[in-house]
Amino acid sequence: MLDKNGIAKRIAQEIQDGSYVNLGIGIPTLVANYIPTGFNVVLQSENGLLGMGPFPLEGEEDPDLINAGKQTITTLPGSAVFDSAMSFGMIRAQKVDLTILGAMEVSENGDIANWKIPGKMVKGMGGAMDLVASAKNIIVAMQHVNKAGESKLLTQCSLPLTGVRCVKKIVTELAVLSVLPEGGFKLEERAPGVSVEEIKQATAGKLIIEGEIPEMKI
Amino acid sequence: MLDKNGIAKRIAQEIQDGSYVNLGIGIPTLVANYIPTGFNVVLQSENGLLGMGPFPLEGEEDPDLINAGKQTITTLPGSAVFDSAMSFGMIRAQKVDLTILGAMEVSENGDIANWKIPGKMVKGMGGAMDLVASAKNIIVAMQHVNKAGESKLLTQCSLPLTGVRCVKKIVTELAVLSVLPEGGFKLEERAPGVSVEEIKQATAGKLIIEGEIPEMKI
Amino acid sequence: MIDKTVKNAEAAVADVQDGMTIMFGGFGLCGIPENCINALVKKGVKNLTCISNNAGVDDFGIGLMLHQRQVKKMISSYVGENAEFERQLLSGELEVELIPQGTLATRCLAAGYGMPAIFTPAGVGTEVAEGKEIRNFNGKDYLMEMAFDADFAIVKAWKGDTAGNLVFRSTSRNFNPIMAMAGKITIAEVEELVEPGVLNPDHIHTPGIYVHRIFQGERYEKRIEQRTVRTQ
Amino acid sequence: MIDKTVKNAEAAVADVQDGMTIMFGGFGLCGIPENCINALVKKGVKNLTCISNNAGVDDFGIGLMLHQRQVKKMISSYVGENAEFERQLLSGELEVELIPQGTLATRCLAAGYGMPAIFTPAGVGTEVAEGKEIRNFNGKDYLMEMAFDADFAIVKAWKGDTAGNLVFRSTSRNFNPIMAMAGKITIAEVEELVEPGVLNPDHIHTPGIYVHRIFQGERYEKRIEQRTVRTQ
Repeated sequence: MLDKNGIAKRIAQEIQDGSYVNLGIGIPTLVANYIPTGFNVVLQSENGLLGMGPFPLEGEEDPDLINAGKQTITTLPGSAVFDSAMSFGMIRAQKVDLTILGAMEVSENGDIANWKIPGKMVKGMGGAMDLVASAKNIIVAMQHVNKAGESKLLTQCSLPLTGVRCVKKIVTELAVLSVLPEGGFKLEERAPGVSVEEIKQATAGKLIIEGEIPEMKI
Repeated sequence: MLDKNGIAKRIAQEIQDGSYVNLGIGIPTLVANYIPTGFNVVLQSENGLLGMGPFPLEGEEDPDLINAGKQTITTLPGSAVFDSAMSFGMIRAQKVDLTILGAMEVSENGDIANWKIPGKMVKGMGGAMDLVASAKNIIVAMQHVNKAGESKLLTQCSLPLTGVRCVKKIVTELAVLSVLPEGGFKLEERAPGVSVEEIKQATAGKLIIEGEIPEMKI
Repeated sequence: MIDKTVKNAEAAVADVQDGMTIMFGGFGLCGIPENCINALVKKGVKNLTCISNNAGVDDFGIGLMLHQRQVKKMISSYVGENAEFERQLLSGELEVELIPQGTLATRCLAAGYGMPAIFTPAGVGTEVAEGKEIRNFNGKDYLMEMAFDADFAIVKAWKGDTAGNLVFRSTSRNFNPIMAMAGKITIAEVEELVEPGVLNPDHIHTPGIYVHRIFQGERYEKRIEQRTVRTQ
Repeated sequence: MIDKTVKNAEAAVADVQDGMTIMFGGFGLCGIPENCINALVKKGVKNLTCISNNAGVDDFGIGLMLHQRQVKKMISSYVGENAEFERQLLSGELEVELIPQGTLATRCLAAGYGMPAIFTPAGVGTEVAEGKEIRNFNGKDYLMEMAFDADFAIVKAWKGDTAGNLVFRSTSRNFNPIMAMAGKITIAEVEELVEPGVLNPDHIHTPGIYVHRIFQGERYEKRIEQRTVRTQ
């Protein structure tokens, strides 16, 4: 079973050299730590920055320089700043190659719910609806089951949707799964020490298992 | 009767202090020479400049700095440069207070034709259709009659239109006329030495003459 | 050039009326018009509709106006980090319209560029699409979203000149330039107000034609919401 | 950063094919991609559809491609100052679509911002409106105009870095940044190519994500179309 950093590590393997990537808040943010050395990957922060650098050193924080999670960050040589309309313009025009974000639920046809729980205080969707509606490739980083032990990989989402038919791949503490165009979660890899049976147990939506399922290499 | 500079001079009286103005090619360009000293008027050039300055001195021409007529120009302290989308964005959003342009024909309901003569080589409308469709206030600078002696102030335009119901005022070598919301050219002023009768003769569209028509002061 | 300077924040917001719609630049607490917000709090105008990506925190930014119950409705993409906000929302005192961040940004752009509506795929198939026109282009569905119509836009820039030209610094740019274009009346507060000619025309983010009032703000706090550092 | 550099204009346009649609930045002869136009003339690709505000002059700019009969169709707002152009147009060899300049610009913006269509009042009530959807918003009619779909966008910037970030100089900016955003593949030629970090992130007009290939051009002629001077 993977911890949060393990999930981030596995997702980092999906990132291609020479690509532009938008990382959501939470586990996706950790992915930045595991991008292979030597890879030229440019991180887009939807509040208006391409080329997000690491957090600043103590004392070097700049209140005018934050990421979409409102954290203090730095720029890199070659960074560019732009306004919010251009930021979402480039997202909408599919110039960003990969979006990695968290989810509360994903359905077997690729729908995603990650912004609202009826009856609870709703903070808002931020840029998530724009990102999922436009990204060429979307990977979801999440726990396989919620705190109540219920599967988050469902036939249909029960929560209000963020986007429809958009998720391409899911990485959880148990497995890597791809969402098939015709519907269904195709089991691609097991987390170290996790059995196919455990993944079956934790997946409520249609799970497709073909042949031997390899263990992840992380 | 006015010459071209006279028309430009009379139009310059219409310009308000503190306004943003777009000047078309031809007579409108001359208007810049007659803006009252002390007036703060900012000229917009639709190729992407606010704060167009005078032509450069010999030897100071900059090929990267031209106006919409492709003439070399200068900037002024406080000028701003922008791309063509923003330029027409500010025109469309009616941030430009006044547009002054030439015309081949104007109709009594404010339609304007100034870009195409069927059967002749058509060079294009440039930014004219955008300007007339959006400007808050449009003044036309033109000759009252064409080279064949035919009136250019018509009941209906015979040439392909540039825009509909948009012209507010016309200044010709003979007169100043406003276009009434309900239709009709209302004669406001006569050019020096020009009689109402001469203006009547030269106007094919509905001409409205109320009371004594004063002579222009220029 | 046309001189757009006003004396201070109080003068800039003097004619803001109860019930108006106001855009506020900024993302989180980054690049917010601190001086004007404080002046609006002091002025006490009420029943405002605020268009702002976020709603500040309890004791800073738009949170200060919420605290005074000056806000009738928030139009935002994300409104966390604010307990008073939550209380007013749950009690029904405050109305909130949550819209996708890119839709928020593009509805500003549309207003500034004189486009009555734009098309975006954000929100298709979700509750955001309810009651909106859906249109298919090249096999993909888009929502038609309308340009904003705000009485005032209030933005914060790094530098500005008396002609209203604005330059923003780093990611404090965010919504500021597009809101500056979108207001019927646009107020800009700047950290440094300079004479025309000081700013390079090629570096200006917001041309002065979009700005109606400008002043040099004072005592910028520039609070950091999530101070995050690395150790070496 | 991702290195976008290619060796020269020939390498940049190597895969441009007959029949493609290409955008060219520039207004008149100001800010045109001289090196790439020359390379396309040398390459001899044919049946091109060119989206460009103007069509150059007889012996410079796109006029060089017209002279070689490489252009099937021009999409422009103004095409004067070109005798060969006129001859080909009148003889039916060349197809021309004239569209309002603001519509041209905004259809570029739409492509770069992923908006399938935009609304503009330009051309309502004229022959430009023929066959187009007209829609009324708040009592005013607008035409729905579609985003451009270009195989290549070829632009000229003043400075650029190897990550593809571009900075334009004065009014040679014009259509360049919006076309840079709009191409499926965008080629930028620059007067000066620098390393990442040299350009101030706040001064970049076109972020590198929009640029696929960049090179430092040579022997810029920068011809002036209407040299106009004042005497004192």
